[in-house]
Amino acid sequence: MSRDPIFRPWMDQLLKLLGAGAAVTGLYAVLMVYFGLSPKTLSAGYMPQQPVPYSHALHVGELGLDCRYCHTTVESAAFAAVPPTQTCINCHEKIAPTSHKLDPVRNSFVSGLPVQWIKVHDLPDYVYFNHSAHVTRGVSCVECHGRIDQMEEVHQVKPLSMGWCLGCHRNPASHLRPVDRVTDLDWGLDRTEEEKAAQGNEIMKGLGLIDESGLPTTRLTLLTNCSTCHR
Amino acid sequence: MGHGSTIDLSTENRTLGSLSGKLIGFGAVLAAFGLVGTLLLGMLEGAFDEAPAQSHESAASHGQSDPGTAPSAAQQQHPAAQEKHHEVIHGFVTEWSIWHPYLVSVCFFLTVTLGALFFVLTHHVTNAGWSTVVRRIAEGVSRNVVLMALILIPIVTPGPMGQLYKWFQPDPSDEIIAVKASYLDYDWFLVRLGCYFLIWTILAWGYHRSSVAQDQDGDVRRTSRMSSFSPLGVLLFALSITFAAYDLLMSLDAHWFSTIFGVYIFAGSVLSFHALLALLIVWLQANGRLTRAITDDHMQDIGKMMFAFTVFWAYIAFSQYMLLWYANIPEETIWFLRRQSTWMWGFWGWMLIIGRFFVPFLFLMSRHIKRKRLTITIGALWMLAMQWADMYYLVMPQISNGQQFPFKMVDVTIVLGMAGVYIIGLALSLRGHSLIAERDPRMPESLAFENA
Amino acid sequence: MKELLDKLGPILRPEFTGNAESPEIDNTAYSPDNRTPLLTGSDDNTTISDKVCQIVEQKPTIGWWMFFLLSFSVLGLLGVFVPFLIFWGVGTWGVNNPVGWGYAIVNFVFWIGIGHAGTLISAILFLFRQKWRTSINRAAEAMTIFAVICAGLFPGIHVGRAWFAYWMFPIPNQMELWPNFRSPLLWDVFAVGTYFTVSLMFWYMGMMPDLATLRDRAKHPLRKVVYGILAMGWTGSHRHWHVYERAYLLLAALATPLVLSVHSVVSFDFAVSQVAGWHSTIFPPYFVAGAIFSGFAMVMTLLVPARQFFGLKDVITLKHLENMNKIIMLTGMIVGYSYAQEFFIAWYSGVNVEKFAFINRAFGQYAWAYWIMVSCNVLSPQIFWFKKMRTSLVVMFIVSILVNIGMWFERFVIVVTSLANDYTPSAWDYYTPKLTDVAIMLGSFGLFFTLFALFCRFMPFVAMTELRGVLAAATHSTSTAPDDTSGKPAAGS
Amino acid sequence: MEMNTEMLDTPAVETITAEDSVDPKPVLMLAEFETADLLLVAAAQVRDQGFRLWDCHTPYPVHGLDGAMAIRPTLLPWIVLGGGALGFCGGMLMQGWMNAVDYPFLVSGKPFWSIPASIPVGFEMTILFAAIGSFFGMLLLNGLPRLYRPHFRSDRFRRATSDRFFISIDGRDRRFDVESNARLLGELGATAVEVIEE
Repeated sequence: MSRDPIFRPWMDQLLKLLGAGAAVTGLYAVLMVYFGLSPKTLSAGYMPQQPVPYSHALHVGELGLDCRYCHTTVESAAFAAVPPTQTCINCHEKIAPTSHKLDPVRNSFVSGLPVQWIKVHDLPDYVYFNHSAHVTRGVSCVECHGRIDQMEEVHQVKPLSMGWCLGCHRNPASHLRPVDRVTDLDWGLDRTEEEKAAQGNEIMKGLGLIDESGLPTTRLTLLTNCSTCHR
Repeated sequence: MGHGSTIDLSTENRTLGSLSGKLIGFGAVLAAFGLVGTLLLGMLEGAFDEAPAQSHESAASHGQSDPGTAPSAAQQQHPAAQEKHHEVIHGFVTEWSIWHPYLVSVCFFLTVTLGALFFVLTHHVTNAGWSTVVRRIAEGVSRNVVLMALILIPIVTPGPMGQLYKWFQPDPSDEIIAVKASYLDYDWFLVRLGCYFLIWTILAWGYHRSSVAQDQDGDVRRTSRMSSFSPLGVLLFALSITFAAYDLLMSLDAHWFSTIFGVYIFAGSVLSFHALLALLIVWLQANGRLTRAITDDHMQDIGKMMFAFTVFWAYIAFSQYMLLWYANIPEETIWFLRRQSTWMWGFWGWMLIIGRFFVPFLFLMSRHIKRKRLTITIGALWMLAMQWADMYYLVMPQISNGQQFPFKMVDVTIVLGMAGVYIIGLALSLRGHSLIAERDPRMPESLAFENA
Repeated sequence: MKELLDKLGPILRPEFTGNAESPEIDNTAYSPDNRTPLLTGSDDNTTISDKVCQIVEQKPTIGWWMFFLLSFSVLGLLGVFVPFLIFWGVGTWGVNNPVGWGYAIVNFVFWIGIGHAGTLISAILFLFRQKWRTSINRAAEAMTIFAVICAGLFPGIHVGRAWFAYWMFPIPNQMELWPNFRSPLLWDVFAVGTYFTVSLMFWYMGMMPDLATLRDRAKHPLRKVVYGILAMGWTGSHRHWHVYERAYLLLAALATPLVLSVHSVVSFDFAVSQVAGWHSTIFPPYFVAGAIFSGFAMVMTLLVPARQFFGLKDVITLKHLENMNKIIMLTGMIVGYSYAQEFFIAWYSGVNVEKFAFINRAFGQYAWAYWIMVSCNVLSPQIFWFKKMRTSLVVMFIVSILVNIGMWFERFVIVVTSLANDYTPSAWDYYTPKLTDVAIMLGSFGLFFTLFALFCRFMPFVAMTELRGVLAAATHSTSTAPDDTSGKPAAGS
Repeated sequence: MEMNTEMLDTPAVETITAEDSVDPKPVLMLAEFETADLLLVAAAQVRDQGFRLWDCHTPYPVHGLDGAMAIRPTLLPWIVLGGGALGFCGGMLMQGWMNAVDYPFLVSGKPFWSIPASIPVGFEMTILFAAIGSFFGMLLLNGLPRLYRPHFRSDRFRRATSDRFFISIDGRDRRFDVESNARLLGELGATAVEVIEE
């Protein structure tokens, strides 16, 4: 007595292919999640359109304004203040007083309501980041924000992910510079890695992160403590 | 392979017979050797010198410790002082006496004996079939509880009690012992021990007697009766072994407590009995007893039980260590810290971890090991040695807060001597009747047992 | 529900084809010299297949639909309240400042505990050659899987940000951060994950030959395809059986320490802490015994009606139920032993907070919960000392429900009383669950029973293969064996 | 085929041919037996005839068939042992590397790498990998999963998973021969003999 088998011989070959396909798909999905959902992909390059086409390249790069002229609280507070409209008006009362591009600024000055700038470098609420703690210890603006002085429009360069933060917190030496050079975004670009490390180590000694013999101190371990950033 | 139910028990050499005399003789020699050795070596090692007076210590503690401060708090605040006057501040640290190795030895043989009792009870609870051929041997071993009661008597006299158990004469300033004074009370302690031994004796002798009587009358109702009483027996056994473990071993450090302690002693007890059972079977069969009734298949099951209880012991021991280690509460961790305070005690702990778990775990995994007489003998001897090492680990570090490793030759001679006495007890218990529960209704099933 | 079923029986139950509905036969008589047969009735390999497969092959009855729809609508609570919880956060729960662990962890531990009976039956009883497991292991294993699914729900949602649940696993990520392996909560992830995986493999492997039976009996093309895929091409080849049996034995040997470890690890969540009433060294074996206790009770709750409903009274006989009752009684007493040890040692320790924790449990604000726990868990199984009670369906069903309740309250008592009255009296507060707590708990029961209803409907409810082995062993002694190589003796069946 | 008188009881050989096959060749011979006992005797005979690629099919594992078929012990325990060892070492190394090397951070005063705290996860990984080795090792050694088997062309063979016992001889066996094999199996008590052609 015969019966008709519901599956055919060739389907077993298909089964092998399906198995291999499932394995590949699984791997693909994992890699997609790992790379696709990473802040490197999702956040870096973020460039919202601002209400005013303010050019850092012009103001900082060409005209040579210091960062701290506008972001006044950066050395003393956790938050790097976005300048009030008055700061803009200081110059733009005289310079380009009729430019339509500056309409929102003048409107703001008249009405007293702030310009609706859009925050580019936005950390999650559970991250405690203190600008003054970094800036006054020799971490330059450029380390996190990139060459703002060359940007027509500000965009996020670094991923600002936790792993990226840790990269520096674990091994700060080559990211440090003399405190008075912090806002010079084009300073020391020609230094070699060895020079950076040597210079950084001296600064770390000064900060008490490593001792005279170059061994890490307890202070250094605090840089990677959970509660340093998650308070 | 299959041997079917074809073994005719009547052709089997199934009484101890002349072996009983040999066993008694060997036991007597061993006991005498142990006694003489203990006396001689004890003399040499100063074991019988006047024990350090308890009164001296309590007087010292009177003078030095502030009655207003709880001792544990004092430890916390003055680690240096604790180091220097540990015997003063700890209400639970003793000096070496001959009774310490004696207690180790008593506990070793007592746990093995209780394991036998548990074996008998549990095989009635579960109506087990495979074990019927070996149950009589377990019944014989379990009757030795009476002997163990006799051996224990010297310890519970006031002198040795004072040297072993600090709660016997606590420092008046010891508030922790004062809290539990109503439990750790000498009279009450004696009453409790009496109850435990009464329970054990009634169970062991009752089951043995009923089983032997069945050899004569073949009454299957005996099996029913034993079976229906066994759940209550297990209940009584569980409670009595737990509190016996608290009383005899845990209260050596009257400050320390662990809810799993009774289970820990139970695990080692059942494990070591299965080792002794395997040894007895190998020895009996080497002397031509029960050579066909007990097969490789039965040995394999005994080996499996050894394996299972090896894992169970490790599980219980790990649970206790892990929970105390993790929570890191001083009054609890002191017990283990004491056992890690010198490298020798640290080594002893590792020896238990490796020797009592990893080695037998790997060794007993293979079925061939469990079935071969030589290998199972090695395994069983090893497990018994480890049970002794475990009891040693529970008792001896109490001496001088674990600061010394108090090994003396009498540790060995006492065990040997007691083993001699124990063997005599075994011979008396096993002789005069069959070594196998001849007319047990499950005998055919057990004889035909095949370990798939 | 049982009485209702009895009344509506003829309408609700399947109509049994082939062999009529099995009668209730008392095979629990104890006789030391003659082991009573496990299976009553006169089934052979053919009728066993018919009997078990017809549950799956028949059209679903009204009774099944009612049970399924009722469970499914309760499951709907999860559909409503889990999104609600995720949207609004755990503030919608009743947890407050001292009692930071509430229903979520209580339900988690409860369901994990329920999930212990299946693997115990399938693995430990297998190793102990307890053949009575064969009639009940399939349903119990299925129940294990579903209970672990219910348990897994709670850690997933209890942290509030459910979409970050993957943080529990050691997956490389942009935070360059790894889980903290020194935390017992992470051990839970590994223990429960392993337990689920191994139980699933064990269950599926046991089902493969039975799925092949269903495949070979299937009439409908869809069934042919689905069971054909699920059976994986099983032909009953003995070369396959040879490897299969070894694999099954090894899985059982692996699952045995695993089942002990899982609830031990769950107990570590509590016992490694310094919270009075939680930090007790007996917790691991005590939790394991409690888990087996509650798991068996749940198996009983499910099987007593199911065997009536599906006409399996001569497959899942009174003897099976009696044996389970004995285990319920044994584990109940181990639990009682642990309660007693905790109380004694709390007093013996001389530690005031320990003493307070236990006196507070028994006589404090939550005394009502404590005494529900004690009376359900310790007292109610004592009725099983009497054989008449052990073999009474009504009594065992009621006791099983009581034990389920009692074991839920055990977790409630442990979690809540110790936290509500901790070291800081000024912070003490009373814990009251809110609607979300209760709804999600009920929803998890809906999930459990829905999955179980689907299992009854689509999977072989009883391990037919193993029953055939038991039948072969039972009948073998009477048949004339051709040579010595065949089979095990009749003993033990 | 013509049968002599002493084989009158022997069932006729039925040939089952796949409809879609161009050049049908016998790939499998199936013989049905009523009981496990008959199968055991028959299997021992088939073994003694020197067949290699043959098998028994039973609705439950029949004890004694291992011997009757001369099946050698399986490799599976070694796969499981390997899985367990891999799981244990992998689990321990994973914890040590992740918590003590790659990102050491201090939690509740525990050492970065502490053995007691690593045991639960190490244990679970041991069991997990050993169990995976057992399950997938079984599938691997048995060449499963398969969707199609020539056996499934036989209607009788449906009962192999319920209440009948079969011996199958693979067409690739060097002693495979439709006539002589069918006669042998018939003499051994087969109630039906079928040849599957593809």
